[in-house]
Amino acid sequence: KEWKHITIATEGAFPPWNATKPDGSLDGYEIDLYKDLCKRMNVECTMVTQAWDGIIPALTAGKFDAIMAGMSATAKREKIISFSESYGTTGQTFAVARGSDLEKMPHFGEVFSLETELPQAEKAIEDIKPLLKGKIIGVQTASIASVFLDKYLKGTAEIREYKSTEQHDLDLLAGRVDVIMASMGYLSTAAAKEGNSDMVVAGPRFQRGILGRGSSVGLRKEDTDLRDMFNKAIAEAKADGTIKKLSDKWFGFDVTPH
Amino acid sequence: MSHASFWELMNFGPDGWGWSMMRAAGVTVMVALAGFILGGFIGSFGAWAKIAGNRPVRIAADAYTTILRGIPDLLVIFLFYFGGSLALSAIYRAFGGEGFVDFPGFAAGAMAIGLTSGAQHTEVFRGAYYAIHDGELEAAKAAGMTRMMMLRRIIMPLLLRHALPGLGNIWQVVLKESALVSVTGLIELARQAQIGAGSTRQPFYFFMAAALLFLMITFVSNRVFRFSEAHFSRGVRGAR
Amino acid sequence: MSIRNLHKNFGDVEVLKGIDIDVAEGQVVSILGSSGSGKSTLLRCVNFLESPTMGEITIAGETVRTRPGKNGDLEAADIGQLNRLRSNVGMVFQSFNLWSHKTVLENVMEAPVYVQKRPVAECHDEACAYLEKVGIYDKRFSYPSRLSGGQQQRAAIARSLAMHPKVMLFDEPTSALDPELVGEVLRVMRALADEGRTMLVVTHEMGFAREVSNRVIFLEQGWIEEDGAPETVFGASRSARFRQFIAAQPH
Amino acid sequence: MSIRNLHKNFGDVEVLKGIDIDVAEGQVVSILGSSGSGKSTLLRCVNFLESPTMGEITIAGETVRTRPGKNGDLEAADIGQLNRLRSNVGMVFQSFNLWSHKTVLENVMEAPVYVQKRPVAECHDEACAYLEKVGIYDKRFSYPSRLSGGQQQRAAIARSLAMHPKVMLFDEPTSALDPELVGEVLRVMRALADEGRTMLVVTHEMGFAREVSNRVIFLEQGWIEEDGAPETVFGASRSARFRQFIAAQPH
Amino acid sequence: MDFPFMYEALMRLLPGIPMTLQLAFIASAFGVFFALAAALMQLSGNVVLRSIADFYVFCIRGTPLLIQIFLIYYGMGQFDFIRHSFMWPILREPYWCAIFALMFNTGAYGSQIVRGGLLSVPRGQVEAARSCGMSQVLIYRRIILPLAIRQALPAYGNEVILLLKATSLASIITLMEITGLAAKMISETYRVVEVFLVAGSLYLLINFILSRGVAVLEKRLMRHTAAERPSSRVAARGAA
Ligand SMILES: Nc1ncnc2c1ncn2[C@@H]1O[C@H](COP(=O)(O)OP(=O)(O)OP(=O)(O)O)[C@@H](O)[C@H]1O
Ligand SMILES: Nc1ncnc2c1ncn2[C@@H]1O[C@H](COP(=O)(O)OP(=O)(O)OP(=O)(O)O)[C@@H](O)[C@H]1O
Ligand SMILES: [Mg+2]
Ligand SMILES: [Mg+2]
Repeated sequence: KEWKHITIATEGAFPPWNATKPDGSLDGYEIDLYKDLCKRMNVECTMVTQAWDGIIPALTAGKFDAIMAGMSATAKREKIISFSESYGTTGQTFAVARGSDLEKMPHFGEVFSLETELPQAEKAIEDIKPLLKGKIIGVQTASIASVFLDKYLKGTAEIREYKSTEQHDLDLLAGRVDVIMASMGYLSTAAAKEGNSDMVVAGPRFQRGILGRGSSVGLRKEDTDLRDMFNKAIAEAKADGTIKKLSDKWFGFDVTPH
Repeated sequence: MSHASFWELMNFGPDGWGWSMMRAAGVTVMVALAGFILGGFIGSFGAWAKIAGNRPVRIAADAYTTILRGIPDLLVIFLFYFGGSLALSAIYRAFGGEGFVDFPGFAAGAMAIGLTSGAQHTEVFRGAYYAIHDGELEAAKAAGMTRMMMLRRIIMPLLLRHALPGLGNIWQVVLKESALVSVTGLIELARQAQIGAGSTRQPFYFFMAAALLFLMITFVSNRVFRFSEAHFSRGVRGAR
Repeated sequence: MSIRNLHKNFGDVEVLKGIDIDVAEGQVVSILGSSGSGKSTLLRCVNFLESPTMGEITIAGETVRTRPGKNGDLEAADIGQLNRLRSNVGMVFQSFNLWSHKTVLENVMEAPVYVQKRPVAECHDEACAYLEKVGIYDKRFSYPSRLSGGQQQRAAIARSLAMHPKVMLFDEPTSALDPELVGEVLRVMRALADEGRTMLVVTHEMGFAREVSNRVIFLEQGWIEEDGAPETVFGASRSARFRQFIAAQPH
Repeated sequence: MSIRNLHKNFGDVEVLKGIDIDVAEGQVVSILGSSGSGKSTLLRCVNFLESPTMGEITIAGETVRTRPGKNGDLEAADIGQLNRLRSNVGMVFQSFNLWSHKTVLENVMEAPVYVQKRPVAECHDEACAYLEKVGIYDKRFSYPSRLSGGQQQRAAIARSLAMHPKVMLFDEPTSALDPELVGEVLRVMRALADEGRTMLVVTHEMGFAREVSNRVIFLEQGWIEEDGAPETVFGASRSARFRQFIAAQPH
Repeated sequence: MDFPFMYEALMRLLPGIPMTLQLAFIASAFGVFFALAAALMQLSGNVVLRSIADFYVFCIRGTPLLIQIFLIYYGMGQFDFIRHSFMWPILREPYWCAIFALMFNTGAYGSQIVRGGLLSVPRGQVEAARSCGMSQVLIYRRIILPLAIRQALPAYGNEVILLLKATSLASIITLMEITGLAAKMISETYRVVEVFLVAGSLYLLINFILSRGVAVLEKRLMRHTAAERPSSRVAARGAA
């Protein structure tokens, strides 16, 4: 099959990856990126929005051809769809209320890979466990952070699942939960938001391994040719620094996966 | 609470979300209206089947209302949206086509709402029919009216009198059920509020704005229903 | 018009136990009987508002075709035929049954305009004439819920007259009326009788039975206990029960 | 019991135009009048089911305290008083108004048990006795919708008797009854009269007016046109209208 | 169809049933009182009471439950004075917030049903009670409520079913009832149709039992109507 025109879906409500402007147009890291990738692949692209809930079923049902919605490539998702190479990873970390004793969680600012540095990462987890004992942790349902919590902190703390990330922010500020866990990219921008000044990023950052390869383009399994096209384009964009440039613009730090 | 004010966010200028929210409210009304009308047709047929149908027809109608009132509406919408596309694609391929056929979100939503509200319409119409005074039907029969004529001249007006409050309730439900249609990618009011909430991280203002718009729609529709109720209740001496 | 071997059960209770009546055209039949003896049920069976358990009804020479219904009672086999016959049969209910969403005038015009499809103007004039005749012309724009009992009854009478039915069934048409109106209504009915219309009248007015009708039927516990010309019946009834019944009259 | 200067308007229409009646204890008053003359409205005003526009009602020596209501009509100022008085006033409605969710027996026992709080066993026996008296004892477990017109009327009469009211208001209590039952019910009423109970009876039965009541009132267009002992009124009425009214009787 | 998977889904969703039932039954048990109170206030002559009830019903019926739950749960958490009040230990819990929201909701919808039932009581029967000297309270207890309940029962049964389905929204405030568990499973497996079919069947089963219960009750209470007798409605069928 020859790809002349592809439709890409995004959520449109997950800044800085993707967001909607008041006039309804889209904006964000992935919006800039897909234009660049499509130019490299030499195809015409349209971007549509789709609620997160139905985004994977809609892809398999043929509503569109690709997903770029800050979606991490995880083993579970890969059972259903396939993913391109990653175009961004920020790692997962914690946020707490300003002034709480959890603010001083050890290993702040350190990044652990659950693939290559597993022993160090597990040690770090052991270090923060006593602090989290009996606390309530908020996390988005079925996000990679929730997979992490299920594996390492279940039993230590109570885990509460939210439908969307801004909801656990609210409960953190209201004092219903003590800690939240989400991606660094998300939390750093959320904490910077006016009104969220009582929220601070804390503790170590984790990535890879069960946290997946980072955000990637989701595709139907049978469209291997399309995946190859995306992989090629992403590799080019990494190589010539486009990804770094765009991530500096949107995140304020480099999210280029290595 | 956060610091950008409500009106700053919801204004109608280029940086305001006013127009987007209004447009979404329009979509909500359109989907709800299409679903409600479809449901009305299904409901009249269902009520007829339950009241006057023979045994198999009645059982079918009973099964329809039991199932559709019993399962969450979201499931129906999902089945239409995803199932509909798959089915259409399968048909399309069977005729030699290639790739996917889309089942538009609006149609899926309206049909799903129509199908679920049809079950409620059925019950409302049936209840209203039984509220009609036996004697008034007998008088019509004794005058030799045919079924159709009785339906048009006596049953319908009396039925609407009893059914209107119930229909008002269904309309309210349908209006808000349209919020579920967002899974089909349709940007109606609730989805627009979520998008806005996510994009600006100001969930409150957006949900407040959505609530206010819903209330405005309700206000207008209440007027319409009250007016029609007054019209169809002529001849009733006010109870107490 | 004729009724043959009419039976009607309500559950276990047999309310009508085999009624046979032949009514010649133009005959006015009074049906007397104590309360609960099945008079209303008999009239209601005639135009199949109540499904008879057994029996045969013939109206204007045509026998209503029936078939056994679900619960053992008969039901009309041919709805078209039934509707045609019904539109030739006027009925005044014991409980009036006016259409509550229509004004008095609309109630009276409904069947002539929509069932018989006669010109509206003609129906309107005629309806007004009938309302005038029963004395509620000034209430023609009122809804039934605003009428006194007697006014409702008169509206119901006007409604049935407006159809020019060949056969008329009256269920206690003067129960809610004062003596003056009773006289008035009975005069109207006598006029109809003179026009040759067939009538079955359930009544407690001995005066009517005696003077207007040319046949009296006395119903007792689902049987016809007495049947004959008023002079014979009132004069020298064979039935002891009937003599007791009329002897009880308070005047 | 007395009624003073009673007015009642329905919108613009003045239905009662100043009614004054004094009824001595034990008096039986027949109210005659043509259909729509305001008889039912008069009875309904007596126990404030309809709010009078103006006037004063006294029952058993106690005047109902009133105050102006929202729409200009009077309303009772003291609900407790009104309820007490009402429980001394029995009413039989023109349209019966039986409680449809209760059997006949339950209908009759309701007020004695729940309003007057008398022992249930006593109420039950008495209710059965009254039902026997009006001849529907065998229907005591039926719901009203299963009764013939006359049976419903008799149930309504039994219901009002069961309260032992001091004053009784009857709105055409025999309209749906056959002559035999009319005789029966009138006998019951005569017995009540003999017990010294005060009664206001709207009726079209001249027999009753003449023989049972000791006072006859003729209502015409919202006015009292004639008021006096039956002999006087029927014998030599001053009112031409009334003479015409009774002359119309068909027997 | 993948039956092993559906069995797995069933096993994972079953633990959600107690939560679903608790939410529905506690909320409807309290909601009845709201409904009755609001209906009586609306029918009372008092302008203040009526306006309060009207406003309550208008706001609740006019906005989606989703938005109400959201505003109650996240909205109340926004204000310091609530967070420092004695209510906070209760409002802090998503469970009670969900019950409050569902209760307000069913109270508003229920009030319309109750009101319709109250208005359907024939005027004459109330007058008969008045003329016996019954006090207003006694009239309500002995005549109006029994008749109104009979009239409103089918619609109220319907409302309980709707409420049961509405509990599915409690998942947005972290409660793991049937839908919450289903959503979790879907976002792990992305097999929407299968999981929802299982969830739907569970709701259907619960609602089926519920509606049979209501039907049995209705039959018992409706002994007094003529409709049960064979003839009249069968005859009506001929014409409807
Ligand atoms: N739907 C019903 N179910 C059971 N029994 C009924 C039903 N309708 C009437 N009956 C019974 O059938 C008998 C005859 O009723 P019907 O109404 O024909 O009497 P009627 O002769 O018209 O009396 P009335 O002069 O009092 O009106 C009565 O005993 C009544 O209780
Ligand atoms: N709710 C109402 N609104 C307007 N007019 C009414 C209302 N109720 C009664 N009327 C009118 O008041 C007049 C008197 O009615 P009422 O019922 O007292 O008559 P009545 O003397 O009892 O007659 P009948 O013997 O026919 O029962 C009638 O003309 C009637 O149309
Ligand atoms: Mg009868
Ligand atoms: Mg009257």
